[in-house]
Amino acid sequence: MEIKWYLFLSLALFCIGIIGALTRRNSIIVFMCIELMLNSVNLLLIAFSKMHLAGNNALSYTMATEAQLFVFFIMIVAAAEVSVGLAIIVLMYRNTKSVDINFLNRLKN
Amino acid sequence: MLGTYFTFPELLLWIPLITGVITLFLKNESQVKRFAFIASLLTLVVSVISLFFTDVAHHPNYFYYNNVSYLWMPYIGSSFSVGLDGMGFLLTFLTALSYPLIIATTFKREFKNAPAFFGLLLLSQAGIMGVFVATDALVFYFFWELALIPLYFLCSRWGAEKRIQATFKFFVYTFTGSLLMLVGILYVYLHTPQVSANSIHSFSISAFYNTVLSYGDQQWLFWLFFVAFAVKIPIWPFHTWQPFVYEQANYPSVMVLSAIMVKMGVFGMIRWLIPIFPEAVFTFNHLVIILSLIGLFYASFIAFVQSDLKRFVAWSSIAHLGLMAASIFVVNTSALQGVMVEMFNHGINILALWIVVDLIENSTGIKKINELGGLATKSPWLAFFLVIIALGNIALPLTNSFVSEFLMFNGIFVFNKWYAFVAIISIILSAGYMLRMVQLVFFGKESGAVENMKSINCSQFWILGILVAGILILGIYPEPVINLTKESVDSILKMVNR
Amino acid sequence: MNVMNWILLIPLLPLAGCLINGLGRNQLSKRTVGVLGSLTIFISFCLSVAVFFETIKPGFSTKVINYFNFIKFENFLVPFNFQVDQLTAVYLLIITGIGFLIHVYSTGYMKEETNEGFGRYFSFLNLFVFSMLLLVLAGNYVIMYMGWEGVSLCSYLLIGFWFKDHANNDAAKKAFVMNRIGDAGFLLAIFWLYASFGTASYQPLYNSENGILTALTTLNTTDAIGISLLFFLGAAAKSAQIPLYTWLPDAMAGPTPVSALIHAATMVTAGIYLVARSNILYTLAPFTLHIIAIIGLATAIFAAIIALKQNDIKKVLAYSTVSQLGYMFLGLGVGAYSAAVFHVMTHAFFKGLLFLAAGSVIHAMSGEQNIYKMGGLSKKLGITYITFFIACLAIAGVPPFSGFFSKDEILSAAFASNPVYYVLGVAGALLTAFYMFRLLSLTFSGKFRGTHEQEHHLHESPPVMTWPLIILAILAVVGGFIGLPEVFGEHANVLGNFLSPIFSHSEHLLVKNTISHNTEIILMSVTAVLSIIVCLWAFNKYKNPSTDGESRKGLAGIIENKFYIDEIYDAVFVNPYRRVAYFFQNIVDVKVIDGVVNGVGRFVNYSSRQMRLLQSGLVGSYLLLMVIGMVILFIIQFFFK
Amino acid sequence: MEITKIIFWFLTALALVAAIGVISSKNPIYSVLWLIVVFFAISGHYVLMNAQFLAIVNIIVYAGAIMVLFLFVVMLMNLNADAEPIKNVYMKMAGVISGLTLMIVFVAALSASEQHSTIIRPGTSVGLIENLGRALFNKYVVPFEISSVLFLSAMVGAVVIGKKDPIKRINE
Amino acid sequence: MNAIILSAIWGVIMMFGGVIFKKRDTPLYWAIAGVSIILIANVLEFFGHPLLSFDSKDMLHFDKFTLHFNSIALICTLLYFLLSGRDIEKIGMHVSEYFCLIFFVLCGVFISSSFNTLLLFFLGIEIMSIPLYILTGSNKANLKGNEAALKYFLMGAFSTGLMLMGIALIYGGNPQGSFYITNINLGTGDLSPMIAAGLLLIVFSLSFKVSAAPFHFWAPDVYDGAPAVISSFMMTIVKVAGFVAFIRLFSISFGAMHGQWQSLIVIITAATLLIGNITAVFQQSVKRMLAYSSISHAGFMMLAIFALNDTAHEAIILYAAAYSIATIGLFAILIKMKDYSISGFNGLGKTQPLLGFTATIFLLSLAGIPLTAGFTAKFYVLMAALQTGQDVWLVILAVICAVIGVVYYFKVIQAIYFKEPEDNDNQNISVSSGFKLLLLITVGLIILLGILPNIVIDWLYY
Repeated sequence: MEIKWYLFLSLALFCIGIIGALTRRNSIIVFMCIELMLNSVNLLLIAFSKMHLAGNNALSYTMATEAQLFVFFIMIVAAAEVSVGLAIIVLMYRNTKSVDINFLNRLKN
Repeated sequence: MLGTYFTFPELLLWIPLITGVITLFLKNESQVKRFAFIASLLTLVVSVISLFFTDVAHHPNYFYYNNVSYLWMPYIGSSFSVGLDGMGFLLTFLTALSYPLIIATTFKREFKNAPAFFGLLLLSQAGIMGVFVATDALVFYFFWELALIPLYFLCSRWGAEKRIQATFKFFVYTFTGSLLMLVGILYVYLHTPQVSANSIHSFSISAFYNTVLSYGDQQWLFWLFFVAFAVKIPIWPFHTWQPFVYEQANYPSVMVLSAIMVKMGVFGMIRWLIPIFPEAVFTFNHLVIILSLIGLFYASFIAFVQSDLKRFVAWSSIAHLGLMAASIFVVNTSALQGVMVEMFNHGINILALWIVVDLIENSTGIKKINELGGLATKSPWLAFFLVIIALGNIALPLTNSFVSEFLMFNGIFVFNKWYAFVAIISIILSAGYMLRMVQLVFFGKESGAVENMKSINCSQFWILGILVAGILILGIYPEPVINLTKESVDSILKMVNR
Repeated sequence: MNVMNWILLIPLLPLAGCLINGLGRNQLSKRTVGVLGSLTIFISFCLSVAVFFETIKPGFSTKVINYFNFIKFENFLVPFNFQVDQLTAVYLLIITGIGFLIHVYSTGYMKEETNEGFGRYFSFLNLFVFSMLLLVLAGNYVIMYMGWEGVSLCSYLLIGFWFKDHANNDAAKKAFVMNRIGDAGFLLAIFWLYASFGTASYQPLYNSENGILTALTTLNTTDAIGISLLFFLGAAAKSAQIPLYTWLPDAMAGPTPVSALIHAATMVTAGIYLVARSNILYTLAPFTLHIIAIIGLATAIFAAIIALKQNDIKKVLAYSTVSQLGYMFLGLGVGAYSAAVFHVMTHAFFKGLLFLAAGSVIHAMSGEQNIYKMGGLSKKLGITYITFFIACLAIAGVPPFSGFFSKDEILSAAFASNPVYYVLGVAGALLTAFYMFRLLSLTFSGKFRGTHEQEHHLHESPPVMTWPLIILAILAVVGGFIGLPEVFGEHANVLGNFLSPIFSHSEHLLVKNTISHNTEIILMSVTAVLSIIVCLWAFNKYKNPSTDGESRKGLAGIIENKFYIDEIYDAVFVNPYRRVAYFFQNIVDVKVIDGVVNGVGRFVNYSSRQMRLLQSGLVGSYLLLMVIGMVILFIIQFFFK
Repeated sequence: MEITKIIFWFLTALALVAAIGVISSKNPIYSVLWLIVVFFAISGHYVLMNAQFLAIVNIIVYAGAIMVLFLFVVMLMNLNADAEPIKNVYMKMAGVISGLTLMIVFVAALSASEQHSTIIRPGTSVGLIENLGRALFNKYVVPFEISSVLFLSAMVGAVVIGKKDPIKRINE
Repeated sequence: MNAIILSAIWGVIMMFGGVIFKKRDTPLYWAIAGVSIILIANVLEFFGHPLLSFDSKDMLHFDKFTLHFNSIALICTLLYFLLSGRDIEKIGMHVSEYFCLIFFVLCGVFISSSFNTLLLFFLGIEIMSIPLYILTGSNKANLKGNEAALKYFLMGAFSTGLMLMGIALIYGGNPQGSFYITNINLGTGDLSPMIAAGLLLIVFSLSFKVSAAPFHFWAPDVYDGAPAVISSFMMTIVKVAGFVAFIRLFSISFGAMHGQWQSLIVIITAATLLIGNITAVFQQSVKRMLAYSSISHAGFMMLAIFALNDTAHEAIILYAAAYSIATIGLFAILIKMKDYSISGFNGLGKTQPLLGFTATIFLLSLAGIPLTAGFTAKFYVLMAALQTGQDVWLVILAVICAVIGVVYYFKVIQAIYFKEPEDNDNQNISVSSGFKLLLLITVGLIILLGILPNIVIDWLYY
């Protein structure tokens, strides 16, 4: 496949994620949209990794490996973020019985 | 020898600075006043002594008593360098002379939190001294601000009802100007030629003078510097803070502001603006002169109908400074010489005027011109002094201002007849408003409000006496001041006409 | 012992008197003050006489004495120097002589004052003499300017001497400010001199080798016209010429001796001194001379007309002074410089006398100044009446009194220049004769019209006051003989010959239409006869007027109200000035400039309040704004490069 | 058409549809499920590109662990479609429009890229666990260790947040 | 390297401390000790004597700038612990854990200042952020804290997404195919669209981290909502670390193509300066005002990014020190106040002269008045920006914004000195003499830096 399709696919996913984050009020869904964005990045990185493999030599192997490991680290971070994020959302739910991002609106102006 | 270990500019700086800090920690009010007075006297003594070491032309070693430079920020080419030249001697002397008098006027007054008051007053003296002695742009800027901060606190803390608002306006005005100047200083700095091995550029004044700036750059840099000085002076239309602050602030601060602080602006223009941007000066001088003349008339007009005594003095000061500003920008010997002399003269005249106004307001509690009247019968000596001071202010011959205004008008005339024709009308207007004030406040029947007015006491007599003597002596024999500043004028003109 | 070495004492003595009297006014007794004040002037007078005798020695040349450099830097020099020549000597005599008499007179006149006021008065008076002496002794225009402003100051202080009454203060202020208009011109002229010739000292300016005579070879150059006009502006203000004369009548608010000294004899003639001093300059600018002549003549007639209907004894004299000053300027304008100086001198005698006598009258009338409230005073005030009468004859131009000769010299010069000047001048002189004798008649003849109390109080003044009158009266009678016209002999004009070195350069330049002796005699007799007729007519007409004065309708009313000039000035200058000032204060400063400044502040506050609303507290809108920002920045980066 | 292309387009369509499903489902549970579908589609892509290790990790970590956590939380809170209030429709429109604009801008900007027609080359051993593991514990040991800090802080954080606090404090 | 390892280790120690320490104030002493040890180790490393060494495969790179910044960050943290340590204890139950998280944040700070690959850059930023999400919400009962944490978390995660997309695009656009920042081939001529897009996205995400407009929206709310003592830390050390990461990444990787993206920074800088300063004017709460002021300071530091020359590095270091010290000091005082609104400060100069005085100096420093560190910092920033020789208007805008800054800082000063004290509890504030001494030392530091900025800058050339 040509790389551009992967590029466009992941951009599309990324932007869908953004749109979701912009349009939804349920904080869990917003958070999921952000996860979607991260995943689109992962996809793109893998695609680029494969693209850089074109040289098919030791250097391009290293190049490709780097991206795949980067994706691995992104997943690590995403996992850590999810645990913290969900903890925060649960905390808020405990206090307010709501997960609406606009429900708490004391800090403004 | 004194100069071997400490140079005069350093002494002039450190004495008020250190004593100012010490004053902050004193407790007893009368002790504080005495200490502050003695400290300011000490500065005055140093300043007077320094006046004997001005003749660098004949005694080259005097140069080393008056100039010193320490490495400060070597990588950016800034040194803590201070020095005195003719103009510096004159203005430091004015500063040193004013402070003891100002502090002396406060002896009978009560101040809340006196240590802070007098400490800040001395600190402001240090800042002002620093401005006058700095020979490094960064040092100059530092002291420029250091002079402002104590006065901000002084004027905001002690004064009339709206003082906070007024002082804040003043502060924002001047701070805007000085920050713009900072940009200008930096820009010029980045174009200075290399002076020392440590850094590519330098902040020293000589480097600034030697900077070659393109005409285009000069044109906008000029305004950055100009605004800073114009606000301080103040040149129309940057003046609106002044009457407000003068009206609201306490007297000692106002005296410092009007007698010395405004000279910082004039000084800055002469030392930092004109020699650095000569081409821009010759491009914009007509514009600036016209602004100054507008200010001169504008202020004269308003002073004529002013009802508040303090505002009145403010407007009269703006009028005088308008003339000074116009004279600076005609850039010729006569005008600049006139400005030099006028800086000193205006200093003592306005100081004396404020002292009189202070006395009046403190005895009667009134500062509305219309409500006063007949003070001359209550206090003939005060009237006597005031008349001489007023005459000094309207530049009557045999008073000091005559000499300086004569030179300034002459300079303007040489530059352009028509400006002189317009400017000279101000002497008519100044007579009009000054005499109106004298008449309404001192002459006529005694109004009931001035019941409590007493004849002035001994210390007030001496304070005013010294100033009035100065007014008269310099009116008859201005040579010392002219001789002191001649060299400065020459060197500036050389720089401008290079 | 050369008197020239002592010349500095002439002004310094009055200054010393001023300082002692002023500073010690609460300690010294009135007697001491009076003696001290008069004595200093007297010594100055003696020195002046000595100086005068020095100047009449043959071979005397102008003497310049340098004291110190007032201002000096680079090539700009204002020396503090004195110059003594014939003109100075004449003026010195007038100032110190009349000054002394008036000081003596004042000791009597001001007796009622408090100790403090008395001291202050003499201090000011001495200061005035000092300033006036400085003015005439000065060796350059800057020093002259010092004296010039000094006399303004003293005039200000003395007019407002009774400062409790704001009317006096207003008059004083008006005098000072109007004089300042002239001062401005004076200063500009000095600057112009410096700009064009590099100096303002008489010696380098007016010598024949390298002065302005060599610098300006053609007449009517811009420099000459400009400088001379500006100087004339100064002179016009000081000498109360149209349009700057209105301060002088108001100046009568001061004590009467002050009016005599300052506003009749000396200060107001400083303008004539200035023009005479700068005669070369004026000769080089005939254009200016024409203007001077016209203004002088106009003033002479205009003031005389106003004087016709004035009822205040001092006001009449004041307008008369203005009118006489106009004559002097007419003389200057037609190039008769020495005639003008001659008239200054005789005018000093008779006008000083008139004022002092008027003072004596007012003194006797306990402050009453309205002549319709007087009448018949000749019986009670014998000496005053006689001296007043002599002065009237002198001023009216009745031969052989001094005024006749001096006025005649001016008029004949005017005839030579332009017969129209002469006709108008004579008309003015007749007006003078009329109003003076109207005054005399109303005051001294007929019945007393005042209150009983005043009548009871009427008395002749004490000797300290009458003696100066007598001396001045003698001078008014004989003063004219030092300036007899050429008709009476080759060297009859002593004063003219004496002053001729001063005006010699001008004489060379001026194109003189000399008139024949016959014509001159005819002219003289015509004026003399006409004057006498008018005098008699006026004297009789006003012998028994109604107490409340004449009708105030029509032209007479306008004249009585001085043509409403003061009101016009108020409407044209003062009120608009005030209105503009209020406009500046209340509209421009508060609304416009401060409005802009505060507007910036308000704008920041307003934007702060508005921008705060962006911070809605909603995560969704934050994200949205971020994305919009991103889009914009992307577009800028990629599509607007 | 090759089989890989068909699979590619299928997975792409699946991913996009599922992604739209995520953001448009009223019920959070459906959203979670749609997201899992997206993850599977993406994993499919990984497999297509011979990144088998990551494909597996993606399934295990994301779809397996993370999404279960999500699901658990959603269930715990007992959220349903009505729980979410209607968002301002203008805000929604603005969100959609600006998101789409962003996408258009992205695509417009990146379509000029020279790499965009590069064929990606599957079929190597790069994506296998052996290769990645060697790199991870060799060259990438520092980031690997550092990520432990991340996990520790997340753990501590979750504990701090999650633990019941006996003292109630209201001020601040 | 030492700083990273030791701070991670110390974080773990503090983590276990939660179980071990019985007294509430023990963790503070341990934390102070820990910071001191890390500081010493870092200084030793600076002079070339590392305690531990570890082969990072060139993924981390330590130079003078990095180590110097680390020292400054550590000194600021030490000051922070000393001044506000007691207040950290008051946040809630888990004292030791809070310190633990702070140490982890520090670890992230050090990584952010020394990364050499985009991977560690990403990890560093994340390690800085994730504990902060927790700390923001650490006061669990406080709804404002909850709200702040949620906002911060959601937007932070969003910006992480942006950053990752940027990194991916740069990786894709880089023919070298490497994450090493020294190894990014920008080509010649115009940037390739992929790199440019990636660069932009990284700029956005970093702008988010340093709260530059238009990505600043989280900042006021989060700084306001978080416990004051945490805001103090976030506003200073963390934000400054963001800038260090910013300048490090951009000067090493993209410095060569500076002109291509400079105009972008100009826009962001101008917007940040304006929004930060203008919005702060109207604030009534000092805490929130300081939050906006931190945005404005971000604007000033953005000027250094705009300049991106040697002076800019000096400027960032100096600004980091000056801004952090003043803000930490001011927050230390603010936390003592009962009332965070400006009127809460009324008459502080009378009731608590020392607090009033020191607060005034801190405010003056923040306002950039000469003789305080704030001035020298601004001075260097402006100088750096002017050295580029272009966009002088931006510098002028900056100084005008500095004037606006004066408006709101001086409101507080006016309250302290010129307003009469109200019947608030300011009289009852009890501060230990040790605290006072520390405040004075802080003030001394500020004035020292204001007079002799060289003592900080010279180390860069040591």
